[in-house]
Amino acid sequence: MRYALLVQGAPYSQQASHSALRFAMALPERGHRLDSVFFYHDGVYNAARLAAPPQDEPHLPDAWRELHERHGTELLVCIASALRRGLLDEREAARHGKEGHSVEPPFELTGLGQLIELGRRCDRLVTFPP
Amino acid sequence: MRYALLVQGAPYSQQASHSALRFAMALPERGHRLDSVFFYHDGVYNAARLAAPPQDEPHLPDAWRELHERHGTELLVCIASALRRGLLDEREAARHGKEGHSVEPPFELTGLGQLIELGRRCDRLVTFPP
Amino acid sequence: MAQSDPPGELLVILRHAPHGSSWLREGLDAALVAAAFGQSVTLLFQGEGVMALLEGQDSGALGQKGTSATLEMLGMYDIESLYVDAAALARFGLTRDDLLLAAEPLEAADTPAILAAHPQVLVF
Amino acid sequence: MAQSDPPGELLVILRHAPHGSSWLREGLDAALVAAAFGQSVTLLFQGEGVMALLEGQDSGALGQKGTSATLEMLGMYDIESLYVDAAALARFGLTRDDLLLAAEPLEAADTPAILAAHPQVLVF
Amino acid sequence: MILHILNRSPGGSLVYRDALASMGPDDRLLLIEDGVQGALPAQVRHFEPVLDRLFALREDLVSRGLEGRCDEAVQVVDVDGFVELTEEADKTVSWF
Amino acid sequence: MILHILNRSPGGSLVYRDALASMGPDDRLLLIEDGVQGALPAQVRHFEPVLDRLFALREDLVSRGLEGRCDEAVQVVDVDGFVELTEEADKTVSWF
Repeated sequence: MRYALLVQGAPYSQQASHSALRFAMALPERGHRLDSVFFYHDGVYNAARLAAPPQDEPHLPDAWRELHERHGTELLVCIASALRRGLLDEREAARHGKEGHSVEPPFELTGLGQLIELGRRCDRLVTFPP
Repeated sequence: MRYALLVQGAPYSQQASHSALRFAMALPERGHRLDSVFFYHDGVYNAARLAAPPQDEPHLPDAWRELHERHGTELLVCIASALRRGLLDEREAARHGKEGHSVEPPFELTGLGQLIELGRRCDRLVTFPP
Repeated sequence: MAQSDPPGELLVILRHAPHGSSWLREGLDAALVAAAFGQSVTLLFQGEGVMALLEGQDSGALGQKGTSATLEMLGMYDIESLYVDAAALARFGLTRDDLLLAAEPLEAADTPAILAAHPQVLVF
Repeated sequence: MAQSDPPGELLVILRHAPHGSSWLREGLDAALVAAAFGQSVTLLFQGEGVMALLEGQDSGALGQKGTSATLEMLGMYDIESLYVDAAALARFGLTRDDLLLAAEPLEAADTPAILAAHPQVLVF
Repeated sequence: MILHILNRSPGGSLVYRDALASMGPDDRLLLIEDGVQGALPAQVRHFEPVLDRLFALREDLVSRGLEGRCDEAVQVVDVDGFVELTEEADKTVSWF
Repeated sequence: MILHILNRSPGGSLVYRDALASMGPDDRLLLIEDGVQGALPAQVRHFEPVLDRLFALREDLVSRGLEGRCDEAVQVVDVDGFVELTEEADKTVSWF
């Protein structure tokens, strides 16, 4: 089946991101495809490219990136949630006259409409709230 | 009296930052001095220099900056909480081999010891949790 | 009235009060976007979420926008299927007269059917 | 035993369970740093925080470190004044035998005095 | 005397129980943010033991449309009153 | 059939009440994260109406030292079992 996940918890604050990642890793083994992960509310902080967790803790943004590389899973970040929280890719940084950026591919800033679209397109949408 | 605040909620997600700012603004009018604000847990996200909230919403990082400029209030960000969440100043970015930074003065990355020190030095420490 | 409508495609359950967090606004945003994309959307104000419907709300002390203006726009988005958790209203001592919108009180016994009827359910 | 010690300078109340959030770790970090700065620190495990004391914890499924290793280091930091909310223990059906550390059960009636006795109280 | 600050509604969170259990006979309780829901007449019974020392922050009541619906036992304070409560207390404890 | 997912402890949050009230007669409830505290024998009574359809995630029990303390009414599943529950359900609803 085609799955999508909605992640709404900040990494390193709540377990939501960890739970979502574990669930994501288990999907291929049961023959499913994880189409996309949509990050909303504080979940958008998972896309922070500068995250520097201690070496003996999981690196969550890297773990998401790996998921993308291994399975082609889209990493979609709600743009409205992200901008106010200081998560800007190069394009948005330029558009807002800010020097530097805090989000980079494979994370993509996108509209909330993508979440609605995922709900329609995928067989299952599982939410991981904080 | 000398006050310090401990802010632990993410801006734009919980009211904590707003409540703390309102309280901070009321202190001088009653003859108090706000020595420092210590940002811990998700409160560290208040220091995100790239925050770009909609024009008709309060700009929280700017509001903290203004508080600093007007009253000399220190804006102390727990470094351990900040690094894992992707909030790095230029020095930490260099130290971790990252290009770009996400925190800038007057926000200062500092150790948790500063919080303990504030509790000792100030007459009142008021916490604003998420 | 909501009860005679065919069930919508998306049920958004709003469980958070205005101002204390961004959940309510973010849940409403999801509902509005879904409606703009042509989905038929049902809202259920549950638990503390019933506070969203209270008459006489205002902006926050720092000028934070609330959500009541958004609620008044629901009709423009054709979101007309509105339920409010009857038990929560009672718990807060509120009646329909206290509400800024006409939402249909939903008894606990009727809640499972509403969830079952919608292909998609999001909780905020 | 804790009851005969003079009250400490800082009381840290730990109200969150391990793994579900970072609150417990962050509260313990604050306690350890205070102790390292020479303050005498008291810990109170309250509500869901009593889960922190449960014997037999492990790392998370992704290798997330828990907090039980930190708890075992408390003695090295001279943090020896440990209380556990007796009502919460009972609510979870736990007894002192389930705990990895000797913490003194604190009855609700005795809690206000502990808060009053410490010049500084932090809740996590 | 301690000023306890509560930002959660008794309609959703049980933290108010531990806050109350931790209060001494002279301590005060201030409801802020979502906590002001507890000032409604139908909710205020949760705070029965401290009704004579129960405060709520006006700004948070106003933004939620609750100012006129407050139980009369609750003492409503503006942000200056909040500061004043912290002056009068030896320390503050924030529950969440 | 809906799979309901709960990540809050009945010892701290009241959300479990609304989750239960929203469950149909065939719906299932999976406890994860802090929610697995509800699997303790002393807590499981909160889930009385759905005891025959109550699940808990093994990994979250293990990391908390709760695996051996679970009430026997609770069906313990690993993460593959979690995925399987989502397959068998028409949809999932996450409560927090």
